[in-house]
Amino acid sequence: MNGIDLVGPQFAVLIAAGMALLVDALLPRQRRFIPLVALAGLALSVAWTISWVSRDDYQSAFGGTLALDKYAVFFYFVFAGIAAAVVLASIDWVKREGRGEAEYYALLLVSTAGYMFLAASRDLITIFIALELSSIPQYILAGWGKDERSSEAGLKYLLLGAIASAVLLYGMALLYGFTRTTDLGGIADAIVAGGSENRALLTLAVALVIAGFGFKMAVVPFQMWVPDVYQGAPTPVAAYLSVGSKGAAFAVVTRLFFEGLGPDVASDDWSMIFAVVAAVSMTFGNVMAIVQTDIKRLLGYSSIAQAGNIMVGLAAVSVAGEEFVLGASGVIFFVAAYAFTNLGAFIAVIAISQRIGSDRIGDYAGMWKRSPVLAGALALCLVSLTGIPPTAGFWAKLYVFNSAIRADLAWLVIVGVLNSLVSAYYYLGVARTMFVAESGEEATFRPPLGLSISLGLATAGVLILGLVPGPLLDAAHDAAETLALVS
Amino acid sequence: MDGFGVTFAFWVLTGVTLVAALGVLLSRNLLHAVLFLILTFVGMAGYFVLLSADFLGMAQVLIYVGAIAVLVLFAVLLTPRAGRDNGETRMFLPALLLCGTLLAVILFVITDTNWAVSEEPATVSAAGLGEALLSRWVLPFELASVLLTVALVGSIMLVRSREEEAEDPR
Amino acid sequence: MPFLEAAATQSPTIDEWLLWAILVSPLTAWALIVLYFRKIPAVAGYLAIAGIGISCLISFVTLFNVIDADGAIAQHTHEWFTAGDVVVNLGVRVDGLTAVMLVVVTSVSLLVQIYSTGYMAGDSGYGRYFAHMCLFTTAMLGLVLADNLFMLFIFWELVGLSSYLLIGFWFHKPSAAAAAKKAFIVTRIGDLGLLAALLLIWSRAETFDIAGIHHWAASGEASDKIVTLFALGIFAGAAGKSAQFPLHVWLPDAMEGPTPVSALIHAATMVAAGVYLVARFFPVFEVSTDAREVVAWIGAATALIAATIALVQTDLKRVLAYSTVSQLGYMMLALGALGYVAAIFHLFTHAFFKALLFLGSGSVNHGTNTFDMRKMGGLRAKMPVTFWTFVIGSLSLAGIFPLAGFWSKDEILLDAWRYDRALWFMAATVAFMTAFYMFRAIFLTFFGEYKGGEPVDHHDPDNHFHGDPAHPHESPWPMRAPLLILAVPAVLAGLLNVDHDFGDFINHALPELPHHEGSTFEWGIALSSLGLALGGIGLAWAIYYKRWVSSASLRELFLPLAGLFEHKYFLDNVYEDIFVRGIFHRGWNRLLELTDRYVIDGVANGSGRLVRGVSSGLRPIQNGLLQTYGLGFAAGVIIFVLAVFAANPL
Amino acid sequence: MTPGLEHFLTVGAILFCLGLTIALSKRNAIGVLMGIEIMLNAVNLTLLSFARFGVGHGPVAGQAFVVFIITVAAAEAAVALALAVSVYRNRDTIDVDKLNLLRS
Amino acid sequence: MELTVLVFLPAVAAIVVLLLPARQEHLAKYVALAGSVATLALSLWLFFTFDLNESGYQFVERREWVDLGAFNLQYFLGVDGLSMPLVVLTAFLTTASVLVSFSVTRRQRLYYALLLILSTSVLGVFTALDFMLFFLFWELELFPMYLLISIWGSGRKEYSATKFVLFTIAGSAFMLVGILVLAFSASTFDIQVLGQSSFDDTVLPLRWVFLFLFIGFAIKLPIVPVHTWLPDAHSDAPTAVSVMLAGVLLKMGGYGLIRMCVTILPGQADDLSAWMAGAGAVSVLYGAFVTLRQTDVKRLIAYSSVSHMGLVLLGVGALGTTGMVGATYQMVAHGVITGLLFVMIGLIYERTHTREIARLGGLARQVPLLATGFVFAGFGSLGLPALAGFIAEVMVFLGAFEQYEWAALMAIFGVVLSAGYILWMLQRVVFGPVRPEWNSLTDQRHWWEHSVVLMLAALIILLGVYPAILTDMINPAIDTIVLRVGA
Repeated sequence: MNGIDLVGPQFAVLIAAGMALLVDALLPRQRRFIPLVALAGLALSVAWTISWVSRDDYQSAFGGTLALDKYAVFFYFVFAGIAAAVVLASIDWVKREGRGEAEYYALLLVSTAGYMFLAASRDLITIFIALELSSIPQYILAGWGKDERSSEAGLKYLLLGAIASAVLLYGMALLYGFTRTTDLGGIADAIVAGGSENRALLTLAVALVIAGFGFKMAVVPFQMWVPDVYQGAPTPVAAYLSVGSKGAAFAVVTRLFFEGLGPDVASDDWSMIFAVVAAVSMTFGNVMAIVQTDIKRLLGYSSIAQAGNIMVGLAAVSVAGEEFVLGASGVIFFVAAYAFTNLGAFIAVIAISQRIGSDRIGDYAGMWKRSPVLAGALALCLVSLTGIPPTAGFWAKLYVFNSAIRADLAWLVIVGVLNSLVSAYYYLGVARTMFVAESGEEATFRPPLGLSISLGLATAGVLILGLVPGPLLDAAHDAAETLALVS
Repeated sequence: MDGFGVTFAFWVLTGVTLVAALGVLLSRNLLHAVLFLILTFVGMAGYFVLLSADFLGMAQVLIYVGAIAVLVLFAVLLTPRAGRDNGETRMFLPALLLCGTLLAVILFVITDTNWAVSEEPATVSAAGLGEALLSRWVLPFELASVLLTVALVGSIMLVRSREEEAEDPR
Repeated sequence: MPFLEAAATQSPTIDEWLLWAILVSPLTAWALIVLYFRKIPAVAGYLAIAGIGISCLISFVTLFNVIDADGAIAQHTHEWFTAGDVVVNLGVRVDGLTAVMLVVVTSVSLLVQIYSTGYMAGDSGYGRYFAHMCLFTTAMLGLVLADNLFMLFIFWELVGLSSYLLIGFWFHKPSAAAAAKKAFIVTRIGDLGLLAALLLIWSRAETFDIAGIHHWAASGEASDKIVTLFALGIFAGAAGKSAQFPLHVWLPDAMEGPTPVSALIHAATMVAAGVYLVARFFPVFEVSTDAREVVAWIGAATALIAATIALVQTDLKRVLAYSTVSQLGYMMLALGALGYVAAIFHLFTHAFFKALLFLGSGSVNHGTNTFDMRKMGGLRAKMPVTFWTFVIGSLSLAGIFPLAGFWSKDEILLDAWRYDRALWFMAATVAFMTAFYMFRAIFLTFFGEYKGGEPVDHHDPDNHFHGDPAHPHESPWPMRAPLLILAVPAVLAGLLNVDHDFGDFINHALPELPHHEGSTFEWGIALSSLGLALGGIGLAWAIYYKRWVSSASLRELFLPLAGLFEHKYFLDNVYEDIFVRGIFHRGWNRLLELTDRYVIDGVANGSGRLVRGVSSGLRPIQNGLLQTYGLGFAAGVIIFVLAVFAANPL
Repeated sequence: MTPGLEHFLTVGAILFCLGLTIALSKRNAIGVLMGIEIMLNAVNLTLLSFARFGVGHGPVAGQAFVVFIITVAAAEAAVALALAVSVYRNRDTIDVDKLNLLRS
Repeated sequence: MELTVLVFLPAVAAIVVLLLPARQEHLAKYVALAGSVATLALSLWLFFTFDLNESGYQFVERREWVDLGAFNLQYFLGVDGLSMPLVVLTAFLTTASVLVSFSVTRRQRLYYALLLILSTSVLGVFTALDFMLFFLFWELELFPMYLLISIWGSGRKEYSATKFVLFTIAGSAFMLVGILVLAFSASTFDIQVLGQSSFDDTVLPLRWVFLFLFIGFAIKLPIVPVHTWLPDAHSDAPTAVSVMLAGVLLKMGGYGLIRMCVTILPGQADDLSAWMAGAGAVSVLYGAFVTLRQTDVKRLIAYSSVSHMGLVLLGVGALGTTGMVGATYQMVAHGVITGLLFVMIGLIYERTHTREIARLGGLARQVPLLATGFVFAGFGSLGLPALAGFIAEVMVFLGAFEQYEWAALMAIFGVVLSAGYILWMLQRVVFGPVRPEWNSLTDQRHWWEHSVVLMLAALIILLGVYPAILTDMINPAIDTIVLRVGA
């Protein structure tokens, strides 16, 4: 394996970003192919990752700062998929918006590469850079729209994100101070060597780090930016944020806890904290979502709640012993399932709002008649978000709850399932508006091709995962196991 | 680390930096605040030197004072109608209280911790740092450049005026 | 199951299929009518008559067969289904009691069907009427034939159903619909006891078999308390069907049904089913003195109460209805007083003369379009057959020698005398009143001047009255013939037990012969009762025929009492106004309904509203201001750190 | 008194919290950004303190970290200012307490 | 293989219905009818080939589905004497509801598709032998029900539909916790294995686990005080949905009680049996009392269902063979009887467009056959002998009396009360003088109305006079369960 091979998937994505800019600059007439370039890059990335898998070649590289294990590979697929879907979903919007197309896709791809690095990083510095590599394009993209809401969202997102970064960095600095190394493995060794000394420092450091990532995960109490940014940002970007940055943050935190802190730290203090955070996040997100009238804002709150659900897996991870593989695999399976589901929902929202020019839920009335496919797909995704079979969301919830039960967190599961109840109320509310309410507007429409394809893929994923969750669960399980083996 | 000079320098720097930072907090004029900020950065560079990170001290002056502060100034100038006001929101007092609490917690942790301090001050030469950046952290190093590029590209796109966009042949 | 084996002494004297045929025959008629001939009156009527006729025929065959076997028991049992531990059988049991009941039921039913072809002619529900009648007959026969309590209960309920359908036959009349409902519900209240007894007997004896239960009671295996409870449960069921106080209130209302129905169901058969039931389980009552006391006193009270109410009724059919209640009380009294034979014998005779009386009243109605005696009078000449048969029935009921009623009533009085003088005194009072109110009715109806009847309302689409109420005339032959036929047993049936033939015959239905002496004739009792009856007739003659005393002034004299009687002791008011409407509908049920709506559902909806409220309440937090968000973030960090410190003290 | 690790850390902590206070209380978006920059500087100070007083091979890591933080800070500042300008064009203000189109 | 075909036959029919072109929409009903009749035929074939001497599961199908060691799901179908009658009942009532839906004119394709999917989910519940598969089917029923009520319903249909879903989800939420805990303890979701294992308190005390499962089933059954969704759902649902709801959906609760609660946790069932019996008896009485106050025919029947389903709980709570056989019988009997009642109300409603008791009256004169059917069903409902309900009621009473005399004695008062409300309703709706507004009603009937009424009536009589057809089947299954309780 040579150097390029080690970062091949990311490299392909970055090259595609560069190509996009190049095409824009050199072949302005061929601009319409830019999305295809992006997709090609992503395809290449996936192909590359597959070649790893087929070679069964997993290793750690760059002096141990990058772990090319099944865990990372799993997320490579997830992020590449997310990016591809968002690219497809963006085509029409970007064209209409008229701001640099190439730059848009380039930013998107760079951010995706950042996610990929995040999933694989085993060094605080690499983690930090990868995080910023993924975040800064997001800030820009959030402000990409020309309306005032978009720039407001971008600025808010950036300033708050920067504060979060600073807090994260302070935590990392303290962690570094505690262990004098930035290598996750080294940190783990140092913690083990240090025994129970200086627990306060470690706690503070970890708390700050978690807070920093908590911002990206969008868990309470670091969630406040979420609804505003989702509402203000261009919808394709919001879709991207909702699944990408959350997934990446969970990916890195899970790895951090496994490889950097080890089960000792985790099980002692953090299981309960994560559990409480999970419970509060779900509850807050769901309760707040109930009174929302803007679909994007509703999805924002729902994503807070979903973050809480994923967090349940994290709480279970924190428990030492054989069971924690379940928790970790729960987290990553959830991220994947959530990616399909939420993307599907957002893509449907993009398609609908492009047509009706509104994000108000009330304007979705009669959607069943106007576009049965869109309404059906959105409803399916909402059902999946609620966690009702036969959808991906059901298995995801089931799986993390299962791991929580095994981690002796029955109360958390009860909170979780009660939250599903609350969430059903507003998710069904949207479905009801589309299917039951009547509207004066009757004209039917079809979504454009790119949206159709990505929507088709997302909903197919939701359904297929709902019916045959086995393979992906297996993969998630394997991926989590490699984490465990490393530690 | 010993010697009066070091101690003196430390306290002077501390005085200057904290006062400057306070100045940023308290000054009502945005331009003044920028100046205080620059002073803070300079103080910070002093600390770096004091901490045997000469190269980083240089970099600090170069990048923060030379680039970031200027950038901020530009921004201030680019937004003329936004005023020069650097006042506080109503959230000042709560913010102060919160941050005070946070400080208390951090200070408690700092004093509570039994720091393992090496006898010999560790020094890192600029060459050593460069080597590290090009070996172990070569990947982040490369990514940082990508990051800067992207930030530039993105920023340019964001600030392009509508007229520019209209002129754009696309 | 030890009891079942003990009961396996069968004397196969009659083919089993014949016994089942008794049941199947009217059932087939029912099914045919319902499925095919609902709309074809002629066929429906004759089909019913044929079905019941066949039953009647076989019943007589059975009777003679059992007589040949000297009242021995024949039982044929088949497993119906098993549910868990419970094995439920279907079987027929024939003994003296059964045979007598079969004959009574089928013969009266047959006559009533014949009568009905005349009485119901032209009614739009003619087919339906006969279908219901067949169903009723089937159910009643099933009840009689059943060899176990479970099966008995099933037919018991079916009898209730057919009674409901027949009372409510003219469903468009609100009063009929209400009466039907009332009858069903009130009897069902009694059935609760029967159901409880059913549960009790299974849990204690693991059998439903009648013979098994007899043995269980006699074996002394169960405590007195259990036996008493079981007996009381049985009696509760009986009290519902047989209209015993305080569940008698449905029977008078049941007169809303067509008169032949009243004759068959609410005089001769169904209401006697309660008496039959207690008799069927008589061995149990023999064991339990307490239960028997209850039966006796309830019976006596019923007899007295109903008789007093009958004194003041103005509706001919209601006089008969209360009379029926009263006579049923008599029978119960007899059972309680160990007069098993007397009770069944009275049931037997009563079935004939009461059916006769009801049919007679129907005949009167056929002529006058009313049952209100104040609108009748002088019908003696216009409807001679009706008049004479009615008089015969009344004499028999009043207990005038040597008519059937005299013998059976006399036996009851004798048993009461032997058992408890107070009971005898009550019974004797009732005997006096019975004679009085029956002849009051006769004098009002058939003597004096005709007062014109009830004019026909030609606008009522449901009125099928033919002829002219102003000029009543004798009923057609299909109606007259049953009257004449029934008059025969009303006169002669009493002679059957003069030599205790009847008693011996039905005594064999019991596992062992009664411990007490059978009833014998006693001149003192006989003469005194005869005297009382004659006195009653005389008084009625004096008041309503000779009018020596005006009935109005008599009423003045006994005003509070008369008022009480006229208002039926206010029982209906207590039940309906206070219990049903007041305590339940407006009180308890409403309370629960409101609880349901505002408390239970309120909690559900309230929690939804609460969540929404919290949601709205929390909205200001997300005020869109960066500083707020930043503060929230910072606060989160601090809470986080402090929480970890708190969770894991340093 | 010779400044030790704790001293530097304390200064770092104070600066961090000051920066946070600024970031949380300034009305002007650029003011907020300045607070953030101070926070990042405080982090740098902390990292370098650890590097300076470090053991083992750690010191290089601390300094390398600072290099990256400085870089990222620059990039963040650039983007932030671009966004601020963008907001300014739309709204004629960059007062963050007026940026509340998106709420509840 | 038979069971798979049986379960998914309606779903296949649903897909066919959905694929019909819009112009052929009128064919939807015939396709649906064909599908449901085929299902019925298959279920009857299974019913009559069922080996009565075999107490275990029959027609078993078992495939690995998800195999992750600790998280092991199977596709495992089978029926025993407990579920077989319910399967037939479901197929039967599906056919009936398709028939009564023939008068539906709005959005027929979606309507029939949803109805058929509902059928699949219920069949799945009754045949699934993997607890997770069971749960999957259990949840699957939500969405079709929701849409069926909220689109084709009347009155406050959206409120009712939402209420239905939320209550069910609340119950299944608790159930899920229970399932997960059980699966954790036994390392499998296999009901057969769970039904033979013994458990210890693990993450939750077993009593809680039992209660959680119980809550899920009790809400579905429904038991006072978690019953309030039922009257609302019923009164606002279209006829066919009411038929399905009362006829089979409620039975899922009773089935679950026996199959899961009692079989898997017999010890806890034994501990709490007095409470169950008491709750059952209270439900019987409470339901009956509240029924007496209802002014809407459908609400009245709905409350009567609460009362009747209380009997099921009473029978189960007695924990004896008789009681549980009675409970099972009651489920079937109530299914057909209440099914018929709702059919009749539906037919009446179609003609009069009101369900207000006060506005109806004298219908026996105008529509004698409908009235006859109504009266017949009413008598079935009040437990008249020779009709299906009687056997069930008496068996429940017998079973309960052996165990808890007080509970049985309480419950038998329901017999009088049911006579009260049914007869009172009949008196006001069917009997009495004709109200002038109904003078124009005619007794015209369609063939489908005829056939559905005759079908159900015949079944009611058959079950009333030949109970052995079911009891012979139910007995062995219940015997094995009771043996386990006794052990």
